[in-house]
Amino acid sequence: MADIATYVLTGLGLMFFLAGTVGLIRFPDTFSRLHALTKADNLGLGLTALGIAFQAQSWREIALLVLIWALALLSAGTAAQLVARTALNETDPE
Amino acid sequence: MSALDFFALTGAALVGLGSYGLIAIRHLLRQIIAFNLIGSGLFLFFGAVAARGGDSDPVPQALIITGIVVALSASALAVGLAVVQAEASGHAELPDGDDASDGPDDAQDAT
Amino acid sequence: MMAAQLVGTGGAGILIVLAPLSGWEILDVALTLVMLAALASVGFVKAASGDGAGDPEEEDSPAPPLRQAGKDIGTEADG
Amino acid sequence: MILFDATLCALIIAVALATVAGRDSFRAIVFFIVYGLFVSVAWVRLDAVNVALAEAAIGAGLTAVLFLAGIGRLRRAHVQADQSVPLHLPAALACTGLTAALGWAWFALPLPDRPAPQLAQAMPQAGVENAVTAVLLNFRAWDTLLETVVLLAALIGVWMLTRDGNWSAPVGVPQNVRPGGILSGFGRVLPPLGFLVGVYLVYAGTSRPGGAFQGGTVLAAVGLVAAMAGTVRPPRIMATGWRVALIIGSLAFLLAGVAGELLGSGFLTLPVAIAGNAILAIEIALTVSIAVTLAFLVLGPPESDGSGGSAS
Repeated sequence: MADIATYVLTGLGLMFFLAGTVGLIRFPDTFSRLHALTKADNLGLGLTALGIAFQAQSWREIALLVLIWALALLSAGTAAQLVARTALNETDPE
Repeated sequence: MSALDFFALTGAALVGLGSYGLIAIRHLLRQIIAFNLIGSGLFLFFGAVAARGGDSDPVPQALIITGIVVALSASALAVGLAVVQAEASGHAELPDGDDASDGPDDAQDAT
Repeated sequence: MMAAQLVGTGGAGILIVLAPLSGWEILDVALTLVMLAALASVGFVKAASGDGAGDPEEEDSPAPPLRQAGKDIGTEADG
Repeated sequence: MILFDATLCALIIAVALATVAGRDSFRAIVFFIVYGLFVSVAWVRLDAVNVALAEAAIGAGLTAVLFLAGIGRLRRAHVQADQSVPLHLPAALACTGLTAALGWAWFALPLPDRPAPQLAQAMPQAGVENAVTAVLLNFRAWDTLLETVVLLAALIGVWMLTRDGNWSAPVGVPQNVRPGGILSGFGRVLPPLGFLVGVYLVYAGTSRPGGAFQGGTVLAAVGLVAAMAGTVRPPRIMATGWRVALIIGSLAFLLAGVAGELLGSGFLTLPVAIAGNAILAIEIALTVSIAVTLAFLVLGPPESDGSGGSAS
């Protein structure tokens, strides 16, 4: 049961990773690429972490997985905002 | 080919690539980056040698960690020197050191 | 510039998937990677700003009231 | 897994190629960060998690931020942008030869009988379970002691580059941050979390991968985020407290070394009875020193407002 959950969730997570990375390469401008990367990749990371958490031996590993995802979300949200602002400054000089 | 062969050959390739960058690139900051490539290529080669013969050996690992930290401190000093050079000359490049040997070329350029 | 983010999430993803296969202690590596990717993205944004140390949010207002940030710490002895 | 390793190696070489051949230094740094990530995964595959931690923290993290700060400082000095790199054929040939020679050396080297049995025999006397920490802080303590001195020497070298007028300014370039903005908020939220991660890595270093270098690097990163986001203002070079923090690691090491001499086991050789506690104490002091030194190294020499580059 746990193994099936791991396979399904990890597979789903990897698909989101793939989609996010394809978006990063294929989308035309910074803003849509940011959107692909920030949302899809972090959803992928969360699903992957959730899937792997089913295999964890102890609470320590689960806590680490949660912390990794939380840190990734925090920094991705901040970085997306700042990168978008930088791109805005570059495309639209006052 | 075992996995270790891959890593050792990658290390060798990195040393070559880094050396090429160090020679061919004039921009000082990028020369320092190339220098870091040489360093980590050597570490990778060394690590592959250390992983040969079964269990991973902690002594080379400790040496590599030491090496990584020293490489960072050397890079920091190099970046500092590069910035000072760039502030003084307006270019992030070293002037041609061997003006004597390049003399004829320079003369041709001037005429 | 988005590479820093991709490295953080993508690298952490690779290591998390590897964790059950090659040992759980590599979760520590993933954690470190995410931490440092956060730092790197701040570094990127700073390097891309006008004077190399700015905040992209300040640069759209014409005369931004720059502050030199925060409180003093560790300034017991001055030169 | 061999397919994974082969793909990883191909990616490492491709990214390194892009780092060398990229259009400008900004792109080169982007690829250098990705490169650090892949090399870090390679260390995991080589079963060297301690090194993977150091590479992830230093190779992909601090070194890249150092270069980014370098770009920022070049921009402050109004240095002209760099051009793309023309192909340099003789150098390419010579470096291919170098790679070929190293590859030949790999296949020509005799297989060593590793790991040497002495280490496994000595491990019960080390005082810690992580063999790499034992080597760094006990068996080969000379290396690590001298390494802390190298770090200090590099920092002194960086500080020597300070212009006279800037000597009493805070270290690094002045950072501008919009009060109440995203960046300044990030600078308040991340440091407490990162501090926990750093302390955890140091604590974990006695029994599993981690240790003073990795934890110290994470703490340095926390300090750098706080400084760049304007949460704290970097100290001045003259600040006494920070100078103590710089040397406390080497000092603790030396004290432990002298204590070993007095207790009869020889200079820098920790007696078995106190090895565990002594290593923990050294490790804490070392972490403080490494964190402060690395953060100062990346911040660079003090530069004050307005005088960046105009003094010459």
